[in-house]
Amino acid sequence: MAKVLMKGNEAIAESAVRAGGLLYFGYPITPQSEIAEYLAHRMPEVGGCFLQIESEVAVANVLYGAAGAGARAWTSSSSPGISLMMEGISYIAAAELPCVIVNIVRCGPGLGGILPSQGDYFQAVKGGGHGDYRCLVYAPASVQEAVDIMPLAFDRADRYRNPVIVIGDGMIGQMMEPVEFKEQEFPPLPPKDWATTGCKGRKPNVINSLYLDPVIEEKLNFKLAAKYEEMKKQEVRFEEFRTNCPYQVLLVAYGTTARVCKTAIQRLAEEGIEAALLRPITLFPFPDEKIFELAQRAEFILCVEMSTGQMIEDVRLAVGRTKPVYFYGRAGGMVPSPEEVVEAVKKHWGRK
Amino acid sequence: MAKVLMKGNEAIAESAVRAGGLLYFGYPITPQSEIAEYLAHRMPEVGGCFLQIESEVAVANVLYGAAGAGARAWTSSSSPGISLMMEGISYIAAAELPCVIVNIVRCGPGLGGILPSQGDYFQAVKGGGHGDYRCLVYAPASVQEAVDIMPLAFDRADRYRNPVIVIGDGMIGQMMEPVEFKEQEFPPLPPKDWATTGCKGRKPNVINSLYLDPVIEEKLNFKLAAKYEEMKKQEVRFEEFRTNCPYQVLLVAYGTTARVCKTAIQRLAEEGIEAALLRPITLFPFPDEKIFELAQRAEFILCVEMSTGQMIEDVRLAVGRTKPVYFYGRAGGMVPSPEEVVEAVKKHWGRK
Amino acid sequence: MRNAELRTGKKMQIEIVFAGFGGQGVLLAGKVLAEVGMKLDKEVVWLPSYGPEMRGGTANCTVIISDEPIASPIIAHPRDTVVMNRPSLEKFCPTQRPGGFTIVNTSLINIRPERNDITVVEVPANEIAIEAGTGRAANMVMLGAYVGATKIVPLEEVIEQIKEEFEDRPKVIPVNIKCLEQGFKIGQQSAGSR
Amino acid sequence: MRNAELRTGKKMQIEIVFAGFGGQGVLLAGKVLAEVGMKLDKEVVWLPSYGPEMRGGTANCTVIISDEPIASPIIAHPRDTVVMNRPSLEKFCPTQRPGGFTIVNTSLINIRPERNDITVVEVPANEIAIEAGTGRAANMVMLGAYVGATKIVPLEEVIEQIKEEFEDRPKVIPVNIKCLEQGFKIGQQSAGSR
Amino acid sequence: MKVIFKRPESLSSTPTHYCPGCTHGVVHRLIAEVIDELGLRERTVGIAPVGCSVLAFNYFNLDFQQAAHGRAPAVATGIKRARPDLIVFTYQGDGDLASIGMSEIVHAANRGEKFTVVFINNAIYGMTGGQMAPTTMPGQVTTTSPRGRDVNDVGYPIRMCEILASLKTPGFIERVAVHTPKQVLNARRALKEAFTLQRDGICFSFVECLSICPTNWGLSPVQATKWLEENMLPYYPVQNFKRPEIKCGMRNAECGTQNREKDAD
Amino acid sequence: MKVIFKRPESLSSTPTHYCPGCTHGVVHRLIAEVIDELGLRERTVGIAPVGCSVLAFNYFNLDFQQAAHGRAPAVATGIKRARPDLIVFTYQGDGDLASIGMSEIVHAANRGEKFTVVFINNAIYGMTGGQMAPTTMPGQVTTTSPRGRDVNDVGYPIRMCEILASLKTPGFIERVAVHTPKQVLNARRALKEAFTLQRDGICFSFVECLSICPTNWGLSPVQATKWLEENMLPYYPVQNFKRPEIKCGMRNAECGTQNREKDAD
Amino acid sequence: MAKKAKVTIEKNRCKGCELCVHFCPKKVLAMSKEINDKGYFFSSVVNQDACIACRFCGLICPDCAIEIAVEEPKTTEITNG
Amino acid sequence: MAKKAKVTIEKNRCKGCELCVHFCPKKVLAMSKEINDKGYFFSSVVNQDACIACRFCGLICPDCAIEIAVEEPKTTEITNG
Ligand SMILES: Cc1ncc(C[n+]2csc(CCOP(=O)(O)OP(=O)(O)O)c2C)c(N)n1
Ligand SMILES: Cc1ncc(C[n+]2csc(CCOP(=O)(O)OP(=O)(O)O)c2C)c(N)n1
Ligand code: SF4
Ligand code: SF4
Ligand code: SF4
Ligand code: SF4
Ligand code: SF4
Ligand code: SF4
Ligand SMILES: [Mg+2]
Ligand SMILES: [Mg+2]
Repeated sequence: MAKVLMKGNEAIAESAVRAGGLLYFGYPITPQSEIAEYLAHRMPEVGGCFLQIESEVAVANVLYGAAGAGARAWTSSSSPGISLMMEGISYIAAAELPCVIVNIVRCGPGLGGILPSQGDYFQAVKGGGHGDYRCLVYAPASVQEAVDIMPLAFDRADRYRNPVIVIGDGMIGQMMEPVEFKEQEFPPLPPKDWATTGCKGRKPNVINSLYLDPVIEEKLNFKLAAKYEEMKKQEVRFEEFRTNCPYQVLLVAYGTTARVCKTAIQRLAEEGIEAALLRPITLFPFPDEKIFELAQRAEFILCVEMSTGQMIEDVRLAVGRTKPVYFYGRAGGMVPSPEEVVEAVKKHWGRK
Repeated sequence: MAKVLMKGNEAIAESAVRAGGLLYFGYPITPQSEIAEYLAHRMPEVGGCFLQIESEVAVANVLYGAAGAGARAWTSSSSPGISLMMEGISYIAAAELPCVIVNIVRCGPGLGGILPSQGDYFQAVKGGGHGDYRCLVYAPASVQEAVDIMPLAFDRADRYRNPVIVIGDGMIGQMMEPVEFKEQEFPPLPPKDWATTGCKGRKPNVINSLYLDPVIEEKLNFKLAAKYEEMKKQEVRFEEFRTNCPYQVLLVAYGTTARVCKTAIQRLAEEGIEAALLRPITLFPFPDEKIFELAQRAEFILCVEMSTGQMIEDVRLAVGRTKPVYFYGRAGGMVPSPEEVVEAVKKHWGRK
Repeated sequence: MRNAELRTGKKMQIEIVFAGFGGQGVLLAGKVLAEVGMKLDKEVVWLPSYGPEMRGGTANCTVIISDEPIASPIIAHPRDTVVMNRPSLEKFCPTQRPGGFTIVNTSLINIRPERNDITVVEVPANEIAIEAGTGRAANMVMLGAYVGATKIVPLEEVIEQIKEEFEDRPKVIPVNIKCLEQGFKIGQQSAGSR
Repeated sequence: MRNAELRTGKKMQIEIVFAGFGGQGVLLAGKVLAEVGMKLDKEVVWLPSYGPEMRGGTANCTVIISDEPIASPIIAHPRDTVVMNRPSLEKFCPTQRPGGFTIVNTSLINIRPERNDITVVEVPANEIAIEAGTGRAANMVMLGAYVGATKIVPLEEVIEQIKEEFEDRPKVIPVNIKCLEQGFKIGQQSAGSR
Repeated sequence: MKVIFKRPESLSSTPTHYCPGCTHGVVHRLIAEVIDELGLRERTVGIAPVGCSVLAFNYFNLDFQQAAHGRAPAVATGIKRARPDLIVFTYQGDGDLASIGMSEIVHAANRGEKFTVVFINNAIYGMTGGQMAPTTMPGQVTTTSPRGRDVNDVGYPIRMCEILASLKTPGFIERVAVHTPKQVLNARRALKEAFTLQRDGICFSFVECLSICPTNWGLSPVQATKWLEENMLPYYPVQNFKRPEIKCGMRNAECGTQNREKDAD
Repeated sequence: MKVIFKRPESLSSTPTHYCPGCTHGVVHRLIAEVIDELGLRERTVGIAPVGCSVLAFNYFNLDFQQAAHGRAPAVATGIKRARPDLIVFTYQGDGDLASIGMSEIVHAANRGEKFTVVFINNAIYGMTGGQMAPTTMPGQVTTTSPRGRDVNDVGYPIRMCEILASLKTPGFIERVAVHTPKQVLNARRALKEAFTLQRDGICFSFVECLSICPTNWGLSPVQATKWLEENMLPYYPVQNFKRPEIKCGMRNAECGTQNREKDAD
Repeated sequence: MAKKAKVTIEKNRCKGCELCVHFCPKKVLAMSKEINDKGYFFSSVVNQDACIACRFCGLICPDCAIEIAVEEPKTTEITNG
Repeated sequence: MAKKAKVTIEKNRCKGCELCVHFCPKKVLAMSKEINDKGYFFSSVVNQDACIACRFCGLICPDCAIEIAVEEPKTTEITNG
């Protein structure tokens, strides 16, 4: 299939539809409203359901119901809207329901601004809701990668019976890039025999997260913990850039920020500074072992984010105190330029 | 003043009233409803305001308004209710408004159960809402400590113009212990000349978190980041137990779990295993330097939590890879017993 | 000597579960005991069952009295139980540590604990209370019986505490004290008669 | 040679900002250019201004055409600008890099850039479009002028793309192409005449 | 002998945790009877709220989902949109529906979502120990209105039927009571009408059940039924507020007015 | 010459970012005029919503708070409970108030919070680019109802005045329009009545203003005023829905009916 | 009305709320003096013959502790009622 | 009605929405052919004498671009109107 020039938000929506994500519930918010607008017109064509819901609080719970009834349900929003879903996402994780949540991040905290940011890393990765739960988190760096990740997100959501978050900054959602929709194959999924579809010929199914008996509740907590450990074993994804040649500096960045870092690495090479990049594609599970391994070959690590420093904690966790880990961040909708990253590297380069 | 036997929830409420926390807005939830019930009867006596609000989502925004008008406003809730406040708390932090939020944690995720838990550590410490912000987080281990912390929480909230979270598990809220209300002195606070009290004789004041110009929004983000760095310098609090004598094992635990660890340490001593305890009183800022320092004198560290492992990430961050950090956790409302902690220590003791 | 059985070793810690229907006043009985413990400069904790359990109409609380700071307020295996209805006996008796006391309200419980490693004190609390003037004071009969059997605190202190508790309803004080004393006697005897 | 000025050094990357009132079709003009770039196997990115800016009634988009993968799609200093109203000129012209092109819609802009380090092309886009048959095609006049001045892509390709864009409204194709070509001439001339 | 009254099949045999005399049990049974009678058990999904009835899934012999506090109508929307062939009902208390869940119920009703809402109005927060609800009566003492509900400070009790009846979107809106056998019969008739309208895909249906909470009202069950009669009935009129234009009686002889007579005998 | 019409003091001189013809500007001016006239500027706090009017704090010469989407009534409650002496008003769009903010507005109104709500109903989500609002008209095409609002799928437009008027708690509830000079005069009268009732501590007050959104309606401002007249007025009657028993006219000659005449000349 | 009716109360399901006793128009039921396994004073049939099978007791019982049977069957319509 | 009235339009505040022109009962106003600094075709006074000071233009102007003055002052009540 030929490449088409498509806006990130619309490409994500189309990819989801092709992956069978035929129930979409959402509430408008910049910079991702085009997802809903595209689906409002697309869903009827494919016999799917587009429904605008009154609030993000409600959206999370509509997802819970639809997922509990066995559907491939999903939503999209942006930072403040995602915050309103925290109770609902915690319920979804606790009831082990599959769904996909796209967060086209804008800057915060508060109303903040509508420009690109990576300030929701902690919320997505550590679980912004209450209790012990985790979401599987994908962070695409281009419109094409976003398109490729959507089917994967739905598959993993069903496989693990867990909410999956696809996190991209405002640029991923707003920009047009050439994309191609490729068919993807996945191993068959177990039947959703737990779904509430009417108890014809079987015992009633119950979707629930309340366990008053601590012994049973603890079992659930440990079961979930084991599931997240399994994800750490199976689902880690990342991209390496220039790690095959020798380097003194290891950059760690995700999403569009990683693109900036790639250009910066080329510039640095011109100036005789050898740098490499590790780009986490999954933010949870985090590629910590890989980062530790790559870090050992570098003199120092520079973590670049569109935030005042969030992923850097996971990078530090990975590296331990074995190598210095520095940070360069822009915030408020400012996007780090390759020049700035070059300068940041040189600054610490000077130090050593 | 003589000691009185008081329920944690009521003692917290009384202490807040004495600290001038005269505007309380809340929504009932076990295991902390006694706070609201106590205040419903107490506030009118002291000319304060108790108001039951329709939901936790609204509560967070009522706090925003009251704090923005210059009042000492506060609320209390438990895990799912706190999740519903995430957008509001992010706004409060962004608009730099002072308020106190008490979270008497129950087990999650989802509806979970009403028994004690420490599963909301990440949410409180990393900021469960969107964007770059932090709350100052206190974790009392007894009813008396909860009473002592409330005035401090209000003072720091005003001083830093930042939301302060007091986090305790269900036991802190429900149990009765002997308490004493001591007068506390604090240095004078700056006037709240930023509050929206009517623009008589001055330019209008605006409480806001929207900055469409990325340059200005970034300034805010960096200003907030600097504030949190200042907290790290000034506000770290912790308790050391038996760290003055030599030890091979360092336990790290907070809240009631730390009490269990103290008993365990005594048992271990009887069996000739020397252990010490570091109990963080502030979860953010986290006593990482102290923990690193104490860790160097131990053979290994054991982190004990009523969760499947959250604070342990901060402990690992503090210790780096310099010493092994092990974990023992109970969840779902199960409280670790001293015996279990002793066993957990011995298990790893065997290893070495 | 009983203390020898105690979990904390050298120093003494005793945990008691008071349980019954909501409305039988088990929480109050426990609170009175805890208050007395505090005034005797012991470390005390009072922890009620909380949440939906109340919906069954049952209530209970755990009281801990100790010479040393109290670690976990949640007790899996209390030493003693004071049970005022059958569900409570069935629920808590099996959890007790050997060597403990069980005060059974025979007015409402037609079964007995199937254990021989605990001291069982049988008290027709409701009958006694009704005789004394009000069935609502059955909880004081049970408390009295417990104190009589265990000597955990001096009777006088408990009487003082009851006066304090009912300050604002002075006319109910005498009957409550009467019930307490009646229970105390029974507790003393049956504990002695072992 | 202009490429020498380019930020990315060896390889070529050009960034253009199309700006004007909402409704003037600047987003479409930019999209057409990006589509053409894609079909010429260039790396392209099209990024619109988004959010409340629209409320002023103004709109703009950035188009990047490059030989190498495009790093940041947010451009602080574009090489070229195509401005269809005065606020746009005032906002974006000062941000341009030296050596770039500025296409000015003189029909609606009564001032000129105060810079001598950029090539300014003056186009009475609205007049031309109205003459050609519809004022709504002024955006194509501007696009044509830009292509004519910079030669960034072949005119034929743009014509093809316009046919594709208006597939479903075939009757508007001729006038749009006419406008494009008119603009192209002006662009060629004034760029040549330097 | 022929059994004329027994536990319906849609109810499980698990004893409830409800307090003695709590009418949650009565409404549970009525719903189960109606589902049995309409033969819908095998395609029905119930939604339990957060409230005393949070464990309803243990008491019904049906597929169930447990919803976050106040969000049952959102959950029901998700189920019904995913599987329009299913019969979906929410079971919600007054704190759940009228306080924290106000937005969800109003919007679901306004969209005309084709599920049934059973609303238990007992004028109190039962599960959490008797705090004031939006439905608490003026002057009523609760743990968070120790001096009685002050209408000048917190306003008058919210009447959900009246609010929902003000929406233009068609729906079935009725208030019933379950504190006497006669009222119970009428409640059963209304519930049957509501589920029938859903079965026939006609409209959103809402049945408010005035109920008692002896425990938190501090009354015996019998006293509680009197308190409801004297205090709640005058303020919360038991009546139908809205019926869809399409008289469902036409499409289905069992429901509508005819039915009322039938059940009344 | 004597100036009989000019910018009110409570309005700042900052030009707005609103589209040409957007009636947000008109309502801003009316509010400012009323505050000036009642001499309340120095003790008034306004609350900006999330919506096109999110930057209202730049356009008023008053203390302001910017509230989270839909939560302005909660924020206002906090301010008014902390400082009952202040005059507090929220300014909210229809997405903000009638969709995500439904719960907050209903409960604030039901508690009888003594602040004023100015509700801008333009039948669309303006700021985010023209998505369907709960108030969008049947058949109206928006970016999320590309085939026109289907009342069978998403129900009929929500009428907030009608909902709020169904509450028992006393309040002032009125709907006005601002698309013609005459309607603007009536709107001003209603706003003055609302603020006067607040000043006198009498009740909650709510004024819905039917407004135009030329940009997202895809019409010229003049066409838009016609569209409002023809499509919105029939469904959203311009009228007073509720006035407090305590006739404020009695306590204050400026407001109430007398006032209407005055302004009309 | 039914000639002969039989009302059965499942003793251990009863929570002793007394609603059935209160609403029985024929004083067929009364609270017993003993307690059941749950510890409640349960409702019991003390005057079976007076029963008119009006079903009031069953309708009001929150715990489905009551079953009612009659001699001659009625229409199915009423069976589930 | 006022003998003589003066209507002033702040050219660069005007966004050219044409509402004032549309609602002026006396055709006092018209849209100009030039654009202002904002780039809008602004409203201007073309028939001052016809003005009856009805204030319609000012009332409907969303951008406070219009000021109206008359010869003989009216009561303060109306001043702010
Ligand atoms: C988000 C959230 N807030 C609060 C609670 C605590 N809570 C549980 S039930 C309940 C109210 C129940 O009252 P109601 O809905 O009237 O049901 P009832 O118990 O009276 O039947 C509340 C506030 C919760 N579980 N979740
Ligand atoms: C929690 C949250 N959800 C969604 C948004 C995005 N958003 C901003 S304004 C708006 C709607 C504005 O429409 P309306 O309230 O009608 O105001 P108008 O722009 O029409 O004046 C939305 C959905 C947001 N900022 N926050
Ligand atoms: S508390 Fe009230 S509502 Fe809850 S079970 Fe008991 S009686 Fe029923
Ligand atoms: S989009 Fe609509 S509401 Fe927003 S400013 Fe423009 S015209 Fe006004
Ligand atoms: S109504 Fe039912 S529960 Fe109540 S007393 Fe009668 S049989 Fe027992
Ligand atoms: S059926 Fe009627 S008469 Fe017979 S016991 Fe029940 S209530 Fe009494
Ligand atoms: S005041 Fe009246 S007549 Fe004069 S210009 Fe304005 S609208 Fe026209
Ligand atoms: S109404 Fe105001 S903005 Fe509109 S054209 Fe007239 S003067 Fe200009
Ligand atoms: Mg209730
Ligand atoms: Mg709107």
